[in-house]
Amino acid sequence: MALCVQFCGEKQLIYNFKKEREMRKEAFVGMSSVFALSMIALFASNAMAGDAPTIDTGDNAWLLASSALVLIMTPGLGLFYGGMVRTKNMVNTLWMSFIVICIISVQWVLWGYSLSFAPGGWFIGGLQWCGLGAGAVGQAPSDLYATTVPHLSFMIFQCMFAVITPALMTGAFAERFKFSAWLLLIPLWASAVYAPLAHWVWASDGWLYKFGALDFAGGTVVHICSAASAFALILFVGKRKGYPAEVKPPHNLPFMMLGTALLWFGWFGFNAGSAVAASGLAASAFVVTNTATAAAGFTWSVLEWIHHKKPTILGACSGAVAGLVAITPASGFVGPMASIAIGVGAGLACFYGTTKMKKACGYDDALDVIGIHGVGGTWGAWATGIFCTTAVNPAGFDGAIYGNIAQMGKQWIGILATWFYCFGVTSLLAWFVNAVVGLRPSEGEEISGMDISQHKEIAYHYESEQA
Amino acid sequence: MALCVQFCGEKQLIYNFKKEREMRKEAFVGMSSVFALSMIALFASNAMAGDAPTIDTGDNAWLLASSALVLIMTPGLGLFYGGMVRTKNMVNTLWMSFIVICIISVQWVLWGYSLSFAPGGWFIGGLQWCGLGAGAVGQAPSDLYATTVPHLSFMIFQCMFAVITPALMTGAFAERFKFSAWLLLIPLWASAVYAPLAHWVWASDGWLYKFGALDFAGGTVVHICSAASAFALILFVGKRKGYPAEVKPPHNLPFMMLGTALLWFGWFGFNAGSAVAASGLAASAFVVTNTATAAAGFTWSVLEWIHHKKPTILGACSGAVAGLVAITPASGFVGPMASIAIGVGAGLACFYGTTKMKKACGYDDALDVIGIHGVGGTWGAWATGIFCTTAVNPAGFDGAIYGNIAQMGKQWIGILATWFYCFGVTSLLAWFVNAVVGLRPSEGEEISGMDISQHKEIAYHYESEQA
Amino acid sequence: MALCVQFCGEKQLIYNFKKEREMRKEAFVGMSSVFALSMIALFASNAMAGDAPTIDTGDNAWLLASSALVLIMTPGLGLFYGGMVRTKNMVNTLWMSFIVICIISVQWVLWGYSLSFAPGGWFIGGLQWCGLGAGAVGQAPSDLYATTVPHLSFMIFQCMFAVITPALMTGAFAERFKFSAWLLLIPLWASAVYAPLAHWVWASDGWLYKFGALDFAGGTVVHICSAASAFALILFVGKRKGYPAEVKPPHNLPFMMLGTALLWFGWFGFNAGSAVAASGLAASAFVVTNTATAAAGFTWSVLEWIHHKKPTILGACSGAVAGLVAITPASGFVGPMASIAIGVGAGLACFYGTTKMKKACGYDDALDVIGIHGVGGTWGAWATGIFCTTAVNPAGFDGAIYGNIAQMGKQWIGILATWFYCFGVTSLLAWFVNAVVGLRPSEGEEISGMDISQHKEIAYHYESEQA
Amino acid sequence: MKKIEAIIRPERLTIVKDALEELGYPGMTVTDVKGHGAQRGITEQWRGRTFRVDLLSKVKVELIVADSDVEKIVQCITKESQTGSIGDGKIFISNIEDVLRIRTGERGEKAI
Amino acid sequence: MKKIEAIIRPERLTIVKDALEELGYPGMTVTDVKGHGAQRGITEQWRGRTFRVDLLSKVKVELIVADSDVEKIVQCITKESQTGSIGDGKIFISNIEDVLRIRTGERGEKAI
Amino acid sequence: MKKIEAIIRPERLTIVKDALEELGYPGMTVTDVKGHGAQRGITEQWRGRTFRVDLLSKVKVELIVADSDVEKIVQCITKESQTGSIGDGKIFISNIEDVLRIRTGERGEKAI
Ligand SMILES: Nc1ncnc2c1ncn2[C@@H]1O[C@H](COP(=O)(O)OP(=O)(O)O)[C@@H](O)[C@H]1O
Ligand SMILES: Nc1ncnc2c1ncn2[C@@H]1O[C@H](COP(=O)(O)OP(=O)(O)O)[C@@H](O)[C@H]1O
Ligand SMILES: Nc1ncnc2c1ncn2[C@@H]1O[C@H](COP(=O)(O)OP(=O)(O)O)[C@@H](O)[C@H]1O
Repeated sequence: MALCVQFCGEKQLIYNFKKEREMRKEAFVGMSSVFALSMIALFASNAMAGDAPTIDTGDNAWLLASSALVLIMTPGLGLFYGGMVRTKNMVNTLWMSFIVICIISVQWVLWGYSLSFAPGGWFIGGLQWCGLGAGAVGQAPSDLYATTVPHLSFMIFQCMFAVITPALMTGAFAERFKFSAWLLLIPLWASAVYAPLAHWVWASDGWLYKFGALDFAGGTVVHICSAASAFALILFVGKRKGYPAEVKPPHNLPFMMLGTALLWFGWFGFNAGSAVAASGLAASAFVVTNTATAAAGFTWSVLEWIHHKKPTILGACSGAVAGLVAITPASGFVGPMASIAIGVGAGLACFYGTTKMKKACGYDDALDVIGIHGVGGTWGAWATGIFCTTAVNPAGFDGAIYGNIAQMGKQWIGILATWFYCFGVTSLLAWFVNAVVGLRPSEGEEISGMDISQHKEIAYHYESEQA
Repeated sequence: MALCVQFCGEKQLIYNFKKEREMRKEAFVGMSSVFALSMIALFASNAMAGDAPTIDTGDNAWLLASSALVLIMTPGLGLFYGGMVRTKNMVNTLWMSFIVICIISVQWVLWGYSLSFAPGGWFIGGLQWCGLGAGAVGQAPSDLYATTVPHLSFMIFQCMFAVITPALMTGAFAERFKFSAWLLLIPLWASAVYAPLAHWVWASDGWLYKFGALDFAGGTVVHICSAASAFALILFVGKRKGYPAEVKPPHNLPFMMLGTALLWFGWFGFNAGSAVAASGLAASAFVVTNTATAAAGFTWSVLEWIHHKKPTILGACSGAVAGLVAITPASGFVGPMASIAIGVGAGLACFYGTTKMKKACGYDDALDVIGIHGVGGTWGAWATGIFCTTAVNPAGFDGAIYGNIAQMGKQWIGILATWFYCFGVTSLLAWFVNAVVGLRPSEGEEISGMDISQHKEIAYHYESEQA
Repeated sequence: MALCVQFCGEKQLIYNFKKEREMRKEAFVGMSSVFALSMIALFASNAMAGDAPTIDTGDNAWLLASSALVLIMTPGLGLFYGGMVRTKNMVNTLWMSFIVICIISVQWVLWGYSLSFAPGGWFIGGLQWCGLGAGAVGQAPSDLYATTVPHLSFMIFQCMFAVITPALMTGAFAERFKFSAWLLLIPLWASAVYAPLAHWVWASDGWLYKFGALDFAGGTVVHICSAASAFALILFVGKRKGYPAEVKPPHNLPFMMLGTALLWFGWFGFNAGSAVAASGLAASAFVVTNTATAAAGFTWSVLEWIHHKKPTILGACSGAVAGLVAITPASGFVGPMASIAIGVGAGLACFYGTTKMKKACGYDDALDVIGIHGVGGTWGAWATGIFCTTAVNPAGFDGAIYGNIAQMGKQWIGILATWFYCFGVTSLLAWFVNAVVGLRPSEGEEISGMDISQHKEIAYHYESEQA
Repeated sequence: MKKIEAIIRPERLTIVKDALEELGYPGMTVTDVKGHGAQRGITEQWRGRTFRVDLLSKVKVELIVADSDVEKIVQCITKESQTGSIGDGKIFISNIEDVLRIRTGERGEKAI
Repeated sequence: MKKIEAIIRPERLTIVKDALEELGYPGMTVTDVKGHGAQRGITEQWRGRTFRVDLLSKVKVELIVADSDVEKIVQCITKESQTGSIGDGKIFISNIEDVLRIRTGERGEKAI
Repeated sequence: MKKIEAIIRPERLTIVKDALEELGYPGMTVTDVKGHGAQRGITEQWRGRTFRVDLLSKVKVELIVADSDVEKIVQCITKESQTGSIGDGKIFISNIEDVLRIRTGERGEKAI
């Protein structure tokens, strides 16, 4: 996701090719009117068009490709989570992510995008773009966001972010959540938690945006937000029966690793796509994303080696996801060396977050949404304030190591505001949904598994191999 | 797949950036010849080149990315289908799709593309582009199709469509088809059924194209075509032994969901790539594809809830595929609100198509090619006539809700012609192949499973875990 | 991977759109200074910028998309290999590939890229780009490589090649390699084998590059290199216990086929991305990649039918990978008809390479790295010398069938130099690593499987389905 | 009481099961097993390598029945699972000393 | 010596296992089986098709024990795996003539 | 006739099977089971959580043989599957009252 301020910055940064084109165009109009009088009629329309932002096909190609990449992350997340649950909950875990795509894709078009991005107040967007504003969000570029691509491209790219955020939460309360409760919660949560937060951080009139807290691709909006909300939900829904004594190992590690691979793959769209242009900044974001992820995956493996004698694939993958999370807010503001530091930090923070911290606190965060997305997102948002530099993105700010200690403070305001807002509002929603349909299935349903009890489906039928 | 007429429309629509460039170029040549005499030599070549269409790198980037996206759909389809069959037929189901890629990719280059797209008659293309016409289909843009990208890009994009269409059929006759018959059928069918149909609908001299039936990305050419052909084949090949009494449940739902995810992901290339440009129209097609799919997946889940008490992941995925199918012909002509209507309609039509209709008719369409691709494709092609609007694509037409009832009629002509032609010709081919090698394996082979009998392979060897 | 010489060629080839833009720009500056004096200030910056290479957003979009595509190949390879090993070694096989991504992504940024691509000598690159040269490798295009995209884009694209090459090796010594040895070997090997080789072939001062051996996307650098190194390693590490008598069948063919699909999908980025531009050449490379792969997959199936009575999915997939390997060095130099010949040749060569040749030699190349990547890469590099033509790429050379027999000789020099260098240096490294940590686990560890002994993880826990 | 253990072809399971239900003996336990007797395995060929799969998939059906019902059931299974070619399987009969229904705690014949 | 074969609900396995360990009878062999008795299967619905899964997953626990321990163990299993509703499972007891510990070659009761 | 039930290490299956075939007793049924005796499970560690896998994979080999062959076969299995360390497994011998070959309907010893 692109930080608004960066759009202008982008333009400055890539002055020599994008601005230049526009200038050439204007110059052209002038010249044409002198030297090529016979072409006046033709250029008239052109001159008018010259005022409106035009589409750069390269930028649009990258943004559309990025949108597709981010889409595949959500089913990838389903596999990542699904591989870690017990067989009897596999279908449900996949379904929880999959249905979010179905619901939010429609909700976003109807009112979600408007609440998040339409000009409104400091807190939330207006309603003028509901249903895409009867064409207001159309094939022409917006003059607010991503001015070189169709407004629809920007809208659908954002849609994919709104989709994956609630899907991330499902890891925390996996194996013990009623699907009816989840169905009800999704649209409520998207409207009351996600939309305001996205507005705060990315809309040009959002308060955090104006305040100057940096978040390139969603460290707060996506990761802290999902972790804080998940935290509220697991306090309401309680621990799994038998946790922690009887917890069973992941049922399918290849699916887990495939999910991780799809996440890593899609995350290039997530972060580098947030430059909303096929620019140098996109390339930079792409590079730091890859480097931080790799560093974090490696760090986690080393820590496992030290603490448990053997590095596991679950560890390497967990580390990679932690790295992806941590680099997200920073990806458009830091250079490659900083990204290694962020990655190593993410590996360390999330490793201890999922082991020591979780054990100490005792909550049942089934697949470590808090330990990875909460801790990693917080570290990433903080690290952005440490390592960010205008050498990478002139539209950003310099961070602590470049002497601007204040930026770290701004980042922390953003972090804390996000944690509190999301935790608070989600608690209210959880209370409401619990009152209406109940959050938790019966003990018998939990024992026989979510697949049978919620879907009457069984993930694998190998046993009926023949006949 | 791009409708030809739309290429011109595209150009008008995006007048202000593509046309403008060309004009600038011409103006330039003029000016240069006056003011920069010393550069004449250099510009001479440029002036000549100015007449030929030039490559827009952004458009080409998007079309190549789209081609890759459509390629992954076919193995994705294999997983989607494979997850639904019994374990003993898994390998064969994957193989049936995979081998289509191998065969058609070569056939397309040798003669398929020529028959489909080379200028010829109203019925079928000429042979002048066989073997890509010794360079006629080369790195320079075609002047007929997709004039801003290399002709080879357009050709390979189309190739992926020719690949997936026969692969779609395999769902209908899964678990009971000889692979030798399938090997023989693929090239015959591609030449006698697919090529003419693609020519009718998309070539500039095809009769349906001239007639004005709209099909943006293949509702008729891909979906109705594969369903009608599959229908002919299952009538020939008969029901599976024990159907419907002994039908067994899907053996691997995670693979089914992964297949669906790859289809959804790839379908962005399928539909938005059919704009053959990284244009506003591509963005629009991308958005409606996502929205319709989501709406259909959700609708199916709700219907299952109503009829069977529980929503299943197979249902959500089936609905999503139904939505993808239905939006395909409409994707370049309708807006987001219409896409929700099309998606909901697809969910309804295909849900009842795969349940009531199928039960009523009694045929054994193993994985519901007719119920989803036939019903969904028909609904989509019809809905295109209802909801299409020149506000989205000036090169299209207005539909019924904009007062042009006639468009619905044209769509139905296209639909019916496709159903009859594909059903008829495929019946002849089925009869021929049956006579030559036989369509159906022996009962014993069917009982022991296609994997052993056709490939001597077993999908999973978990049992020999060790030693 | 792009051959340097081709960058210039590219420019010539696509003279009419890229060169022209630049010329227009220069002309512009001139004209502006005469006719639009009031705009001088504005154009000043532009004029300066005009000297530096500018970013083409379309090219950049394609290169970033290609980088993401190549990234997904490595986990795809893990699944491809993992599906073929026994259950008890699945996690380890996935892990061996996955950890390479983590290690090389960091190593590449720190020193790998510099050793490979920084200007240096005929043998290896300099150290001036270590750590990306403190910004030397930045958002502006390089003036050496890929001059229309950010230098960072080119760097990260290359990174993905450096990642997959060692991962390819893991197939040869699967099921019997200590992970500690692998961890140690990766960075050593990447520095001592891969970096020099990449420099020889692709850097503008590399000796093979200057000599005129063609390798578009890595037939020598990636495929022969990994096969020759793997050969050295399996001679050191020895055969698996019980090989060949007790070898067990692949444990999960669907994963194998999914891996193949991801490889095919990603290979479009690998080959077509190596044009480092969304150009006609990229389209051409895309087309020949697809055609050769399909032809090889089909050829292998036919050979299996002849020799073993049944075509298998493992055969079709092996053939496809063989085709992908063989077309890699040729992809930017040959046309579609030649690609069919290369594909058929790859199917033949690798089929007999993995069956007769391997049996005759008796080494235990577990998953046929030598039979497929060694044989296929050698055939492909040779075939490049036969079929290459300046009609496809004016920056290349004509091959044997166009009368330039000498090119075949040059190719063979490249092939042999690669085999010998990689085999030799990897042998030294193997000896060293063996002395330090040991290459092979104990017999007991091998019997209980790499998953338990190296990772204490078990791939599937279906058995603990409930409770 | 006797235990009847029948090793049959997997593809016959449905038919046998349905036949037994008609006979009125619904209680049964089914296990996936592999085995070989006179029937040798099949050979899989991959990349020129030969994998002999000599343990073929079978299904073991176990029924605990009253002594008097043994013959009836053995006949039924034999009839439904016989194809006449190698690999049809075997039936083993052994003695069971006691049976207990966990739900109620009943023991002996009435617990079957 | 006797063989105790208990067919129980899979979700009860952990509890039963822990209880047996406390009793001090750690030796056991567990098999995934399917079965039905009074309990009928569940019905899965997909795309309007009805799949009756009439063989439900169960777990078979086998313990070979000295004659004197049979009652104690049977009681323990019954207690821990009883829910009172259909599908709780059964326990079968039969005779074992000899036991051999492969590691040491010991035979008879001391090999259990 | 006797039933020999041997619970062995999975990695020994191939060797045992080959040895038995050489002895000339090809008929056997193999089941994947899990179990523990003196051998305790392994511990998997993920994200700091400890999963004790206390039921380890074993293979159960069942052979129905004539009374006179029991000793020979038991010796053979013991020899081939012994490693001397914990987890080697056990062999149980019990009585079989009747055997029936489904293919032919033969009964008794000649049906083995
Ligand atoms: N002596 C035996 N002990 C245990 N199981 C046996 C024995 N003989 C046969 N079986 C089981 O019966 C199955 C069918 O045996 P097979 O020899 O194919 O039958 P047939 O002799 O009737 O042709 C085998 O796969 C194996 O599981
Ligand atoms: N006669 C029998 N022979 C073999 N297995 C049986 C028999 N009766 C029950 N079982 C096994 O016991 C399991 C539980 O039986 P069920 O009828 O549900 O118990 P209950 O009669 O106590 O309700 C079944 O799934 C089946 O595996
Ligand atoms: N009393 C028993 N009843 C049933 N199965 C047993 C018993 N004792 C051992 N087993 C089986 O034998 C396997 C090997 O037992 P183990 O104790 O490791 O052998 P040992 O005592 O020779 O070291 C176990 O995993 C279990 O499946």
